[in-house]
Amino acid sequence: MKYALYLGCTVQSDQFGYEASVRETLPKLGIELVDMRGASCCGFPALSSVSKMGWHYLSARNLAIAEKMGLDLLPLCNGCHLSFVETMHFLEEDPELRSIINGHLEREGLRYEGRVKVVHLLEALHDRVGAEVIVDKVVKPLKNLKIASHPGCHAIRPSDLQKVDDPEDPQKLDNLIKALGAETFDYPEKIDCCGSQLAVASGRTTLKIAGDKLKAVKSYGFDALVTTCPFCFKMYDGRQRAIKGALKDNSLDLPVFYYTQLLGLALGSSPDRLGLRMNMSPVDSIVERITE
Amino acid sequence: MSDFEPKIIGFLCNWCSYAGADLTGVSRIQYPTNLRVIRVMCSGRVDPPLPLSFLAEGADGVMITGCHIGDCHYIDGNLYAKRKFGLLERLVEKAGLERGRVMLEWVSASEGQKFADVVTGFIEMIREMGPTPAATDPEIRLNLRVAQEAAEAYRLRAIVGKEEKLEKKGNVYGDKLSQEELEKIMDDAVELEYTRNKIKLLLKEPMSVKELAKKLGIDSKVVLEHIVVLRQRGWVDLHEVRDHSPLYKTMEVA
Amino acid sequence: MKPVMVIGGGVAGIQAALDLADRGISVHLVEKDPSIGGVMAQLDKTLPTMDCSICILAPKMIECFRHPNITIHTQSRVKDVSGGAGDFNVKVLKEPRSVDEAKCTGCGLCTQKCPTKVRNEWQEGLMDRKAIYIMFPQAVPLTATIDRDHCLYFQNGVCQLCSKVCPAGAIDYEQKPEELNLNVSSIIVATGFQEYDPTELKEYGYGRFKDVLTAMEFERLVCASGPTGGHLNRPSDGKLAHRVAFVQCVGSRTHKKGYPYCSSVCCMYATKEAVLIKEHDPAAEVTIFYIDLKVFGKGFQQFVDRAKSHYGVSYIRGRPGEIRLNPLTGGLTVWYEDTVTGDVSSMEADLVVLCTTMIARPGNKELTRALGLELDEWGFFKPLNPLSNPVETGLPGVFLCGCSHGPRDIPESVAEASGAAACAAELARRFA
Amino acid sequence: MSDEPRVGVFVCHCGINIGGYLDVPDVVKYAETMPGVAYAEANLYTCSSDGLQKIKEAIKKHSLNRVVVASCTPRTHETLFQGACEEAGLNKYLFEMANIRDQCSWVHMHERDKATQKAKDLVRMAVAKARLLTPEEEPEIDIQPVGMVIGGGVSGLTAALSLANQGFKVHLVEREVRLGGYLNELDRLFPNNARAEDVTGPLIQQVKEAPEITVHLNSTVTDVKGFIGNFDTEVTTGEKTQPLNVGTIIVATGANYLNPKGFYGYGEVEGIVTQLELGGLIKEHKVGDAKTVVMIQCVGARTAERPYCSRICCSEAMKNATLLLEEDPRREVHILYRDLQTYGLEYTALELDAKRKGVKLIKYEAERPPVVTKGEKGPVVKVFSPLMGEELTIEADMVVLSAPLIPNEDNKKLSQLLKVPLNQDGFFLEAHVKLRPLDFATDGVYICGTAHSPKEVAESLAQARGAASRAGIPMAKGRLRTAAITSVVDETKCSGCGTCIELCSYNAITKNERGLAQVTSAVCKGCGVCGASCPERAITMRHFTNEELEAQGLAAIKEA
Repeated sequence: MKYALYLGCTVQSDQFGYEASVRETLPKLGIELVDMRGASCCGFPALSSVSKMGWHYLSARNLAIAEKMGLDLLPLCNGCHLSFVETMHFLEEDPELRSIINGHLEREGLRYEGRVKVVHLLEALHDRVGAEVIVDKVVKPLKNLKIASHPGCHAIRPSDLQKVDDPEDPQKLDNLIKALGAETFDYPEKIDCCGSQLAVASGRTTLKIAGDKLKAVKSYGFDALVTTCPFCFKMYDGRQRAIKGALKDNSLDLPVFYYTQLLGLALGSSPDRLGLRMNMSPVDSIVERITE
Repeated sequence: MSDFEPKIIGFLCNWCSYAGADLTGVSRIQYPTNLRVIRVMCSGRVDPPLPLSFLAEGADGVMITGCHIGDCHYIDGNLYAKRKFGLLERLVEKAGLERGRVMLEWVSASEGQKFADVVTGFIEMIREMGPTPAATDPEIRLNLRVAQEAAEAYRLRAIVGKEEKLEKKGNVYGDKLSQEELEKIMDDAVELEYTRNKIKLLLKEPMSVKELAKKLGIDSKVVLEHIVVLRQRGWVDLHEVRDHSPLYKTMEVA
Repeated sequence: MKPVMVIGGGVAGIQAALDLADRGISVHLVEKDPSIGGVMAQLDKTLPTMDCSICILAPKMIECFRHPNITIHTQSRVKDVSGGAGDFNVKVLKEPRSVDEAKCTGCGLCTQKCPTKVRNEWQEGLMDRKAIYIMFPQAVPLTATIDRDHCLYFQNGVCQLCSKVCPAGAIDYEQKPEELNLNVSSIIVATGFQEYDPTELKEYGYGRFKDVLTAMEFERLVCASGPTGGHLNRPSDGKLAHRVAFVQCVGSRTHKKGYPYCSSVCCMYATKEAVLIKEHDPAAEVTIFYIDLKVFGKGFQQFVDRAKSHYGVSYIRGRPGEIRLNPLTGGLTVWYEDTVTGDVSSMEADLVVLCTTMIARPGNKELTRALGLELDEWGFFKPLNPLSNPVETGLPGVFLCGCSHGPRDIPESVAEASGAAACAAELARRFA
Repeated sequence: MSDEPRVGVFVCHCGINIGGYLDVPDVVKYAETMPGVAYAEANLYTCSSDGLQKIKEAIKKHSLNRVVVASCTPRTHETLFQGACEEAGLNKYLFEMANIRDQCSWVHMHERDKATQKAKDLVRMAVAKARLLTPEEEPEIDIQPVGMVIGGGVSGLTAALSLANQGFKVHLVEREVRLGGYLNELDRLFPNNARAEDVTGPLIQQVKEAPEITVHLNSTVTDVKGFIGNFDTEVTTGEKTQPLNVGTIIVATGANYLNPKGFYGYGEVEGIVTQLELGGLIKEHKVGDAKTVVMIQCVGARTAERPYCSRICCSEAMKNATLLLEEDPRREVHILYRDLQTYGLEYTALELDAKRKGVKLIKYEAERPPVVTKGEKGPVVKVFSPLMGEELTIEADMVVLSAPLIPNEDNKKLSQLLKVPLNQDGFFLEAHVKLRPLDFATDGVYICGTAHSPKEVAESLAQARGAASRAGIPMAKGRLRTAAITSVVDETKCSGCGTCIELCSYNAITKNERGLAQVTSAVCKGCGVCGASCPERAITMRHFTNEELEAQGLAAIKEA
């Protein structure tokens, strides 16, 4: 299993923990990651909101690079993944748009044919590696841990475009959590948005949305929240302190992990190699519980 | 008390309750064995004199079940069943029995469990009440016969027969009577007719108004008024005059 | 006069058969299940009179059974049809009951002793039945039948308990499928409908959440002869359901999943079911979520008015977007937009009833192939002309009634059944 | 039959269903001791062909004149056993059943002794009744093979034709001077936009050609006497009246449209018409350059004084709106509705088609209906849309009111003539909403079409055919076996008070020339309400007499 690894802006700019944990864990599962030379921003959401053409061009460009590499594209970010999927959809629907885009791409000797496959991290782990394989590889099972699954909107919606998981009842991340020996169960707010898309428009609302979900997750007795999306992660992990302030609720301590971080711990990697020091939510006690 | 096995008679309408009772069996739902069922086509067929005569002969309780209101196979037979039951209850009470010894319930053909519950509940209630006094107390038995005669006589039957119309459509002048008014009329009529029929029965032995008043425990003036009515109806007549007080007697072919 | 064939033993088929038989025309009533009665037999009450459904249907079922002019063929399907109006040759395949109908007295002893539990379809899976079973207490014919796919004897040659306990010696493992060749003057199609399976509408959690039921499941739950004896114990934990929400247009009036057409009867049966709950528990909180309240039938508006004013059933215009389950309390939350007030809001519920649309019987395909007719895009039969020939079809001598050609309520089905019977009677006379 | 009762008692084991839970032989032994019992035996299955044979043999061998079977429930098996009695030459009403399975062995499975005792009592009760049973006859009456259909609209025409095709003479009575009814005033019909005349035309043609059908135009039914099989009716045409003797009557008198005078300025403000009038305008292409058309639904329907929904208006509006847009796509057509009543396959399709063609649907709330005022160039419609949360103002060129179907004014008269009820809305009320939608409680009279309630043409036609089937049944049989279990009046006791007449839900009791009650057994359903209520106790129920019921009950209390 070989993928063109697409990191995307958020991961490269401040979610090193994610990248580290990905590079640490996936190879252990027999996944070879090949970096993409000259990969650019996917164009989402900033550019897409002002120039569809610009957005599709950037997305198509990355798709074309992967095509050239002859590999399936593995974006780490839900946002980038959706951006690629949507662009592929529009270029399929609209041959004219496609030829214009290809006109631009030609200048750097690129061409988008639509052969490339975009594979979400959840698909790579759940559908291609398989939970059962992960179970076998686990050396430090995550015993007595209740972990809430947060797949994130962009991984499952819009329903008729995204086929990563069931938009109304996503279970892949849950299965992957169980594969690590941890416990998880459905909770009403599971597919609720993290609110980050509203950050620009209304900070308060963003924090409220994220905070309400954190509260809910705690109320069901979960020990931690896990996701695969850097946007969502930044809300729940990076801005957790801000949320506490906004909701005036200091009890709101919830450890938040990237799935690959927990995966790493279960596979026996050291916390450092998983960038766990960079998590801003209180993850230490859990990390100890697992590693001891 | 514990070894007391009540004798219960049940009138079941053919279309709902009897079918419901069958379903109880089909579902193998168990209930006490005391019930003896009489199948009638409609609960509206149950003529008050029948239950009264059973009670007089020693039945500990009589239950009547029919289709739910609105479900009647005969459109509204069960409405009339309800009316008749009103009369039955009153007479049972007049005769000195607990009203609870007669019961009216609606059981549909799909309510197997309900039928079992209704029967069990009724039997339990009767157990609590104990054996019918009619079995031991001739006075009560006589009273029940009086009640039966009253229920067979024209006046009460005519009222019951007209109730539904009086409430829903109104009388010949088109004025309707409220449920309360009807209740009142019924109460008075039952009071009168019961007493008159009792007098009629007592007078099988010639008796003076005084003696009657004593037996009935009511004022002799009232008794005399009744005697007047009864003579008009040709039920009783003067028998003889014994030391200045007239004795009356029920006429043979009344 | 030649006999007439009626396909489908639901209330429509029963009515058509009785109309014809009563006038002296003999009828072959072909039913795929072990008993006639159809969906109406499963219902608790019927609106707007709140008559007990089986109470008013059972007498008609028994009438069919006793009628000298009616032959009931249960567990039978039409395989092939040849000829034409006045002279159809119909090939009917009768599955073996493995029980001798003449000997079985319906005592049910075998069903008590049978060791194998099977999902009871008639109780909508809310209860189990046995591998040998009587479809329901009022079944006609009141005869046991062996479900060979689950019977220990047929599966691995052991057991035979039923034949050991049967006092009438009615069990017959050797029965073979029977092929009947019947010559009839006309054919009445009364194959009815089936309920849409809302599992694909994940947002409503049907199949995931035990306390989200379909309307048919609710009919069994609330019925005195159902799994709880008519008490509203919710399936998940047996707790009495006090707050109940009804969702209209589940699988109907939609272009994504499900069907675009309005299922005609849901608004009213939901109202009936709401009233039933209120009769059980006047303090219950019952809400019906709807798009348009379909009150076009006789007395329907008055029925809804009574449900609102007398029983206190509340109606909210809006199709819920999502139903969620609280893992701690087991309670359900219904998210909706009240499109009249514009408020987006949620409501807690102990039980949610999905009022699923009526859809065509899959068996219609096989039947149309045999008849050489074509179905509409939804799998229903097409009338010759939706305006002027509602019960005739493109094939002379084949008539429609009931839900075989689209959703409709009981009175409409019964009236049509008589209509189809008239067509058959007219034709029978023409060819007599 | 010697009047000395000789009862034969047959106790069924029903395999082990009865025998397994109570002592059947003991019950048989006990039965032999009962007064009037000449013979008793046990069977494994009394209902088996061999069991029935035994009954027949015993009747002959022991010259039994009454039979009691103690087994399951009469609801499923009575007719079977009665059949056996008849085959042995015993009147079937000399048979009685004791239900010792469904209501004894099955409900007392763990109390063998008590269950046995109860079974004995039940048998004793049955025997007590049986001893008093008398043979009953099921009198047959002749059914005139002539049908009458009242009303010459599509429903009446279809019903009449069907009856004719079934081989019966038919009198079709139409109030107006021409056949066709309300469809004469309509042009296009939903769901397929066929022309009304293309629907009525062929029907009228066939009716005129059918030799079995006599059409009475400009005529009304002025008198109805008698009962099923023999209705003596009187039909008045202009001045002259003629008596018609018919076996059955189908009511197909249709309905009327409400004139929406006083609603939304109809008749006062220019440019306001009804859907009916719009249909005419479309036919003559007279809608012209009316660019903006607003249709208002539920005009005078689903209100306090007229609560019912008229069923067809939404589909009618969809059809007309679509026609308007097909005529001129630049038009703007709004439909102001409360709840769309476009249901089922065909009518939902109409709605979807209208939407596709650009019809604008605006919901309004009953509490806040639209307001129509006179503007400069035409009517102005103000309507609050809860969905948009704002009030919209539409400058219309034409406003179309969807007025409901209302019951015919002469329904009342006809209902009294036929002794059939109307519902609170004034439409005819069928015998049973669910299972007898086309029958009246009164035998021999049937209902179809919009006289029953507002409905589409298609459903009216289906009903008409159905009513013809219902009416055809007794006429096809020619003779009607009336039930034996009916009430009988003892004229020596009857005082003619009329209570029973009031109580009878089937109009089976009338006063005879002497003012005394008389039962028409052909009509009596045998519920027994009259008997139980008769002040003079002058009415008895056959097969359920007071004496029989009393004997049955007393037998339950003490051994005779």
